[in-house]
Amino acid sequence: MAKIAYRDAVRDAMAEEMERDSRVFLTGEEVAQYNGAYKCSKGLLDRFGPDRIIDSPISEAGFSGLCIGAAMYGLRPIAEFMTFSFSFVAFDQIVNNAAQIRYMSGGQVKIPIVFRGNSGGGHQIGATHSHAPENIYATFPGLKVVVPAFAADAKGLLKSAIRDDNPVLVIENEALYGRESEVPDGEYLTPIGKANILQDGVDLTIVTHGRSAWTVLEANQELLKMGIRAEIVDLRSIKPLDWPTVFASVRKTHKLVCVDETKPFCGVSAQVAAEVQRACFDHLDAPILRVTSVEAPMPFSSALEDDCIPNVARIIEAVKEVIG
Amino acid sequence: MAKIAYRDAVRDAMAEEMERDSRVFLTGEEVAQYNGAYKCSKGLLDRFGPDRIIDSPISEAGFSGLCIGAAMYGLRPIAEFMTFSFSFVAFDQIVNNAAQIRYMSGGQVKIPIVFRGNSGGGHQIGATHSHAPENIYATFPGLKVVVPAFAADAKGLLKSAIRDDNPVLVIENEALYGRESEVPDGEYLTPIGKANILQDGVDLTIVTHGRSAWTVLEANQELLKMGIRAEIVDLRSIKPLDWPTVFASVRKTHKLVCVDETKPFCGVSAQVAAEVQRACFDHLDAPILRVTSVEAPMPFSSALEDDCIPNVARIIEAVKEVIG
Amino acid sequence: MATTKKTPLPNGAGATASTEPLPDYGPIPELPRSGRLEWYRLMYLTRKFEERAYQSYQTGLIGGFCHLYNGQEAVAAGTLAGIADSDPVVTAYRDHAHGLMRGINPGPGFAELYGRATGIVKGKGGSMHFFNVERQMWGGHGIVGAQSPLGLGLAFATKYLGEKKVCFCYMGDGAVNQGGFHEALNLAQLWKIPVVFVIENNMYSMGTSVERHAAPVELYKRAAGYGMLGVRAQAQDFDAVREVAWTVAERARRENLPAILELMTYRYRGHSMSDPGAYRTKDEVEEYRKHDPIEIMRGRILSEGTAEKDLEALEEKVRREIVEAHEWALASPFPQLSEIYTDIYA
Amino acid sequence: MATTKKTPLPNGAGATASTEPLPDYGPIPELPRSGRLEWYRLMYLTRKFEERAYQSYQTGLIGGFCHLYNGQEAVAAGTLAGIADSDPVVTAYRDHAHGLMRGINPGPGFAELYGRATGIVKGKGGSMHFFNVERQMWGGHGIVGAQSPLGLGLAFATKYLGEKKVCFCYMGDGAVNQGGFHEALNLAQLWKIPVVFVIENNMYSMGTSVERHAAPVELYKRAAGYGMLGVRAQAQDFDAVREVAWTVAERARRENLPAILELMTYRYRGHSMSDPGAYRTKDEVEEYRKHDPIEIMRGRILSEGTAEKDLEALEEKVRREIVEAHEWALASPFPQLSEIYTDIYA
Ligand SMILES: Cc1ncc(C[n+]2csc(CCOP(=O)(O)OP(=O)(O)O)c2C)c(N)n1
Ligand SMILES: Cc1ncc(C[n+]2csc(CCOP(=O)(O)OP(=O)(O)O)c2C)c(N)n1
Ligand SMILES: [Mg+2]
Ligand SMILES: [Mg+2]
Repeated sequence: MAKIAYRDAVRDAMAEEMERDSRVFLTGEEVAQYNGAYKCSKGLLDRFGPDRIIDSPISEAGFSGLCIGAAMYGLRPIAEFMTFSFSFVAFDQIVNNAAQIRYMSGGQVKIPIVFRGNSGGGHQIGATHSHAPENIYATFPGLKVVVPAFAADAKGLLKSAIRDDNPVLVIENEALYGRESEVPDGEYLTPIGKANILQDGVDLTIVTHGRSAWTVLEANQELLKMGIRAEIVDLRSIKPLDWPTVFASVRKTHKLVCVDETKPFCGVSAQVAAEVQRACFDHLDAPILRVTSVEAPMPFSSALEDDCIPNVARIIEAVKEVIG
Repeated sequence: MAKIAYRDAVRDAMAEEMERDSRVFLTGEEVAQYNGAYKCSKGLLDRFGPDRIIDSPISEAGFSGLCIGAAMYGLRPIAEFMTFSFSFVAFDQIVNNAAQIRYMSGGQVKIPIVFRGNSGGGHQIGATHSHAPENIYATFPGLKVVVPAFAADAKGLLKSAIRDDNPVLVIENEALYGRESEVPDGEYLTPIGKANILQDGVDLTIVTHGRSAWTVLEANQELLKMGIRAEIVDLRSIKPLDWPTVFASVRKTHKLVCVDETKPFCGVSAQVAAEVQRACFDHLDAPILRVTSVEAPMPFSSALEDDCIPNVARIIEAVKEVIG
Repeated sequence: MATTKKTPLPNGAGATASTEPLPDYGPIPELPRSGRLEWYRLMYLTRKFEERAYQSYQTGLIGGFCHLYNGQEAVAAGTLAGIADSDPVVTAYRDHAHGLMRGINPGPGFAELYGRATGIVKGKGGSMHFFNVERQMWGGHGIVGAQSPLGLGLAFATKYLGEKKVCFCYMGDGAVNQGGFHEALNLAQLWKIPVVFVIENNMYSMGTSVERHAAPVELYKRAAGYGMLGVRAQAQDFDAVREVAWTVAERARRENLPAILELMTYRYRGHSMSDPGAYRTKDEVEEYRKHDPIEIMRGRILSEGTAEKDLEALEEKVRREIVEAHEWALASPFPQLSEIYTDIYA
Repeated sequence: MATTKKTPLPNGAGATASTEPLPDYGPIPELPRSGRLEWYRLMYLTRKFEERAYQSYQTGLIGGFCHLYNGQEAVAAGTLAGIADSDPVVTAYRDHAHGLMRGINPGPGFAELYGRATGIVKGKGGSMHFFNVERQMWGGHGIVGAQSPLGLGLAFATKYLGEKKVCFCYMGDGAVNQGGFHEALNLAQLWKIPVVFVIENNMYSMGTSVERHAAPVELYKRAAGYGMLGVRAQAQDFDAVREVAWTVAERARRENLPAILELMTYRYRGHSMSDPGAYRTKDEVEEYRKHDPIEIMRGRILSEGTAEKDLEALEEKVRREIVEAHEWALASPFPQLSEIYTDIYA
């Protein structure tokens, strides 16, 4: 186990898979000569050359569609959005073409494509650049959506995504690129669709994912001091979502707080709460609470922004309320 | 009270508001000479002329953005999507520009714009054309989303939307255009943000909206025969959502079934279930059940499609399960 | 409603206009008589298939949209005859011709229209989604213009794999106003992708005539902004279409240079089955029917010495095939409900 | 990394190339000396504002993105001087110049960068969202190209209201590859909307040089596909820019004819503050700095007889204003948390 930065885990995943399979290529803005706007593809141009690491013009719909077409034909493209916020100009390509062509072709076509890039707020880049879109994409059957929080999963999930025969959105987070965490030595894959229990617990379940997983772990330090032992479930995959793990945990702890950076209205937490109340109705001792981004566009000022995404204070408050 | 078709209610709303305010104009594909692909703008070109009823090329991002810019400047555009499925090529314009420019400008700008068009499945027009996107748009702060089910609301909500100083998405439904229902005589507005109780009841609450409201009423005939008296709440507005009405009803009936045509994952029903379990936890006698579109792209064949959107059988099954 | 006078459709051969001179690759490989007859058969088959579809729609056997290609047959036939069978193609929702000409049998074709399990895409796609991937027909796409980056991607993949192919990506005149098409144009020219964007200019985008939706009406000129070759040709004559298609295809294949190929044509029917076509006059339609691509090719073939009775026999066979295919499709089962949940993920 | 040799930036006047001849509206209205001095002052103010912003960024006073306009000042100044104060304008995220030149005081400017309640958009938009609607500056927009249909819409509205205005819609060279821009071009030409798309061609889209992102590199030629006027001009010389801007603006205003105006310029700094600029050489940057728009205008003004000490006094005043504005901004309060929830809905 070595500690590496999340961005290097992303890079390693791409490099290993490109080494393994010549059909894998990467395109997106500034991925080649610039080594990626966030340096996630550092060194890949030198290593794999300009036919496989390709700088794109600012044409998200164009290069997304190109990659979908190439995937139909048998290549295995990785399309990088500089941030997932920019995927919105390619929205139709993703939710209609990538998600549905297999179905509409009666199974004649496979679309092994990865869309990846960072997401989320906290960097003062404003309302247009700070979307956390996993709830939006996960609503579409035909897509898979994973949101790795740690370097190990950033690597293992991305490798799985590249080998998957379906469109997989790998939603990273700018705040995490520089954070280091442990990564297994040697070749491994993290399965898509399996949640990860970050901490066993009995007092309540906290379901989280992405950057919020780190915030939950931070809040957990306080909770432990308060004598509260939470079971912390990092979803990792939003679609498919690992319901058995979530339900089992809630049936054990009888209480649930959901923490994630999507918006409250129809966010991931809404889906989790809706399914858990149905599946675990008799097990729940308290209402499920949700700590999410707030019901506002993301403001620029740091004085405001910190309060707009889940933070330690709001998590602790919710946990206290649930514990009663 | 006269009975008129939903499409005529839409037309009347536009005509009345265009008569009232010269800043209102309509654009979209085939809205002028063709009288609208679904005849919602019948006669408006003759009445208001080509400067105000404007046929657009197939450029949804272009004409949406044009309308947003014009709204910033003080006009009050109505942008018609031939179906809301086609709004996905204009997604960025709607969710970033229409939704957020007011905020990012610190309140300097108002964006009084209406996006309208039909939505939903049931017409064998396939996976790309059958989206029910109200959950997706409602996740974005800055937008308002209404989904009228009946002619009276189609007219009253559209009139309110046109007068509203914010972007309002009026999501209609192809299946409803031809259906007739009663419309008040004379001038009236349906307030945005107010649900409508279609039937008082005590045994359970059914929260629904859009085309599903009709399906619920149909199912209700059966339920009444079975001696089940449901309180049927037609949300009408998805955002803002009339929580007081929903909560009051559930606190009275202690049981809830949500029925709507959005997908299950992070659909409108997920949001309703999540909020109701939180606000009405101690009042709920049974898990909230959801009847939604299925977790699949929309197939073409009528043999499959009818089962993919909420239908009477699935509603009755859910109600029975909740009643226990 | 008054319609402006449209460009006439002479049976001209080759390009009528282009943004730069076409290259000269010498004479186009000759199509043997059997090959020409086969293309005639496919055009005739398409026409008869759609005439039957027209009836089936009116008797309620088909639901949803149904966009007919009547009048445009030489566009698909001529272009497909100008490339190799192994070259990938992709088109919009007006896709019956491309599907049938790329090997979809009328039976699975009708079965698809009728929503049957035996449909070419199992009843899941319908009229707008004719795919036949084993013969390099990649659909059938319903969102206007959204197939243009897909065609680019298919072509990209062939180049990536060193296959020396060209992809023909078809689209309507109305699709030129979708932004994604322009992104595809720039990428194609910048990255030297062997793709040809074939604009089937039937002069209307639904009820909106070209002069009301595009500035200017010469759509091949959109290529100019990208330093790309843009070519316009009349497209009621199979041979003329084939020739110009072959030339731009060879250019793409040999030099990795993309192009726009604007083919001037006309649709006899409404935009879809539900369109009464009030935006154009009966006279206009009749005028264009005089330049029927199937009649033109039929006359040519006869004049080249094929006996009329041989042609009639071929036609009779097609008509029988259509009847049988229709009946086979009608006798086919609807898909099981469990089919809703298959083919979502691989 | 090697960079290809770029077009030199001579101090040429007027258009250097266009898709069709420019109209002749007679001589451009003269700008009185006071007006010229005021534009010089605004360019100088912009430069000093951004030099201060550069420092503030490095000392951590500014978070997020900060895109500087250093080197491009004559683009905004020359174009804005070529239209009326009442003509609407809109731009991308590299918007400080357009904001300051359209009346944003440096105080609220800095306060915005520093995320303060007194910022021009209350600390909610930051560097990328300078709006000053009362002076017809409609932002500051972060999504590349997404402002192009907005500019079209502003122009549409002025025409709808019969105002005889023109809208200048600014964008970077990289933005020409966004599909929405093309949809806007077609709509502008088709509907005769008085909008001018001003391409600020600083030769790089982030780290990607024009020849690596656009085919061909002459971006004004994209207009040709739409039968639209496309004009290219060198843009380090205020007067030259003003003249060509006035001409295309008048054309738009009088005849409702849109245009692309491609202005050749250069940015001295990285794409944003976090960009080290490894994709170009120091030499290249130094070469372009020799054609500094502020130096060029200063020389011109001096040669026209303004006394150097008067100019120095003006400059000194600006520098003091900047210091004071910066300090005022620093002393300003951060917004209250309740501000998160205001300005969402009207
Ligand atoms: C993005 C999008 N907008 C609108 C539509 C609805 N629509 C389907 S076909 C069509 C007209 C297209 O005309 P054209 O491109 O000329 O092709 P043709 O039908 O003439 O073959 C329209 C508006 C759509 N499918 N997709
Ligand atoms: C749709 C979209 N994609 C990507 C980005 C990220 N991005 C911001 S600026 C930029 C480069 C733009 O270059 P150009 O248009 O030349 O303008 P300049 O910065 O040179 O003024 C990129 C890629 C974005 N903001 N929006
Ligand atoms: Mg057409
Ligand atoms: Mg640039």
